[in-house]
Amino acid sequence: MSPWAWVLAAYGCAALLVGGYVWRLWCRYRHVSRVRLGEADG
Amino acid sequence: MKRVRLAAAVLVVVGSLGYVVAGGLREAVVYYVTPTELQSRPLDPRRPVRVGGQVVPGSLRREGGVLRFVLSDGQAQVAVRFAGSVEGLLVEGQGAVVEGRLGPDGALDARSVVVKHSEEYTPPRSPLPPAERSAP
Amino acid sequence: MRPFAVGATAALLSVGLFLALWVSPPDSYQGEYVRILYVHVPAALAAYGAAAVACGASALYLWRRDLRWDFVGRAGAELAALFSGLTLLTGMLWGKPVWGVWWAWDARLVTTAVLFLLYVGCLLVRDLADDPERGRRLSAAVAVLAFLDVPVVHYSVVWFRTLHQGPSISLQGVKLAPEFLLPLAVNTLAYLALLGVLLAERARLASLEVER
Amino acid sequence: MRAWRRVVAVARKDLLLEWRGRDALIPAGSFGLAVLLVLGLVSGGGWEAAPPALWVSLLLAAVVAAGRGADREGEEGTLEALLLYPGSREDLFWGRWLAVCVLLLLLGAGLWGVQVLLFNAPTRGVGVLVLAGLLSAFGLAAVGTLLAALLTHVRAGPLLMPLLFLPATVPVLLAGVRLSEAAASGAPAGPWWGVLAVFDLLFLLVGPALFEVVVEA
Repeated sequence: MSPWAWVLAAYGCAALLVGGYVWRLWCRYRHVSRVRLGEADG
Repeated sequence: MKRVRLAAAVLVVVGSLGYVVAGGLREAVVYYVTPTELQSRPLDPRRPVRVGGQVVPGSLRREGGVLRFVLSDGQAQVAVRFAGSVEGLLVEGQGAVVEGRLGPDGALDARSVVVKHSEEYTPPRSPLPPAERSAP
Repeated sequence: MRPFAVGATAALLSVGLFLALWVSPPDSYQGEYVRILYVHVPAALAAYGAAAVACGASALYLWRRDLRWDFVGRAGAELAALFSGLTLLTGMLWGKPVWGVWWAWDARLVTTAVLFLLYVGCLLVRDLADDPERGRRLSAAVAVLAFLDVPVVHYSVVWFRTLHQGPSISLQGVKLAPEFLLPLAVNTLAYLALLGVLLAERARLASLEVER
Repeated sequence: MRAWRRVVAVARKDLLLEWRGRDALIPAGSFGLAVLLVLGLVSGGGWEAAPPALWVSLLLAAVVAAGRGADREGEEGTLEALLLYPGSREDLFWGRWLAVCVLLLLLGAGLWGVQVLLFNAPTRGVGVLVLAGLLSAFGLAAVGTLLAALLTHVRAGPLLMPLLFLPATVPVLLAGVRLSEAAASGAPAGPWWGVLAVFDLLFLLVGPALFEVVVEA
């Protein structure tokens, strides 16, 4: 494998892990704010 | 009372870390032995050893599928034979950690060769870095 | 404040990526592989930082019993697990081409793996406890305990004879050419900023979830 | 009541319960035995495989023994009852610690005997081994007591036990193996006594301090 493949694999790993964490945070944010809106409506 | 105990615990934690820093455990966790240690300590020939050192410049060559080089720690040297291909960036002047058994002639029959590089990073002066030249 | 912090972090991260992949020269020995340095080392430093935050906030929570400290402590523990996991992964992707092995049983690698496992345990204890209050208390205790491993991880390469090389930057001097130092500094800064933003957002999310 | 009498009373209670039911010693001992057998089988059973096999089986048996203590607390709530009595909680920690120490020493002695038989291991350096066993039992018991209390009210606590116990006690395992090897070959033990002592000290100080945080209702 070319050196660049290893380098990009490492950066891809970082993007995947951090991106996944941010995505999970985002989903939970949306969930929480939806529930709060729902409470306000009800 | 609880606070005092916690403070004492923190103190001992710091103290024991200090002991480790001062070198109390330095010899305890050793990934490899140096060639000097290899020659000075009585060795159990039934056990494999892991020896680390610098690959002596000019010693690295391949003869009929067998890779030969000499490891040095600046004082003692040990010759290494390895029948196989090295996957890391093995070059002369950098480090290597070799696992294997000592042969009757005093050379190490390696089972695995792992590259150990230094903590120095410098931009290339030659057009091709060793990564592209790689091991012979 | 929040959009500014997020924007600044994103900008820092993109500048860091640009410096790491385009500006930085290849190393005279490792060639292009040196670029993994700019994600591996900042990730490790971010893991130390997250562990320190988790330890401090957990200790304060145990002392003051203020829920806000628990939110920060939980965020720190999660991010310590995330970044130590990232350190392990990028280290393996670096070790295979350069050392020739994915893994070696040396002190630096093993203590880092222990760090990761301890924070995973810390998070599991919180989630699996019978009642939330107990979970907060127990995971805070584990977070304090786990931080003991951080200095051991960092100094393992100095104290012990390891396959992993020693620190390139220490009080004894900098063994890194300036061409590599700048991208490393920018990337480290970017990862620490990212850590800060993620800590704040995670703690805020936790407080929102409790309010609900 | 003076502190040490409370400690002894708690230890006596734990050991009495154990003696009546033997529900930690027998499962932990047979588990250790199974680990020893499996390790012997896969390693080929040479004498040089004996020290690691002995210590790994002891460590895993300690996980089971300490986890069983946590189960007992969960089922019978003995810890909650004890917490109602006056006096320092630290005495509780030391009492349970003492009981776990005794269990671990029994387990260690048993596993050592089996190991000598199964691995054809040399019995040289028993004095070194006894001292190493004692020191490591102190540290392992401190971690085990703390984690057992910590995981009492945690679902899947016995499953989390190894996840926290094994990483924390790696230094003790390593020191034990190296000391055993040194004892068997008659070589100097180097700095491993120091490792064992430092981590014992750490565990024995951090253990009771965190125990008080962990058990408070």
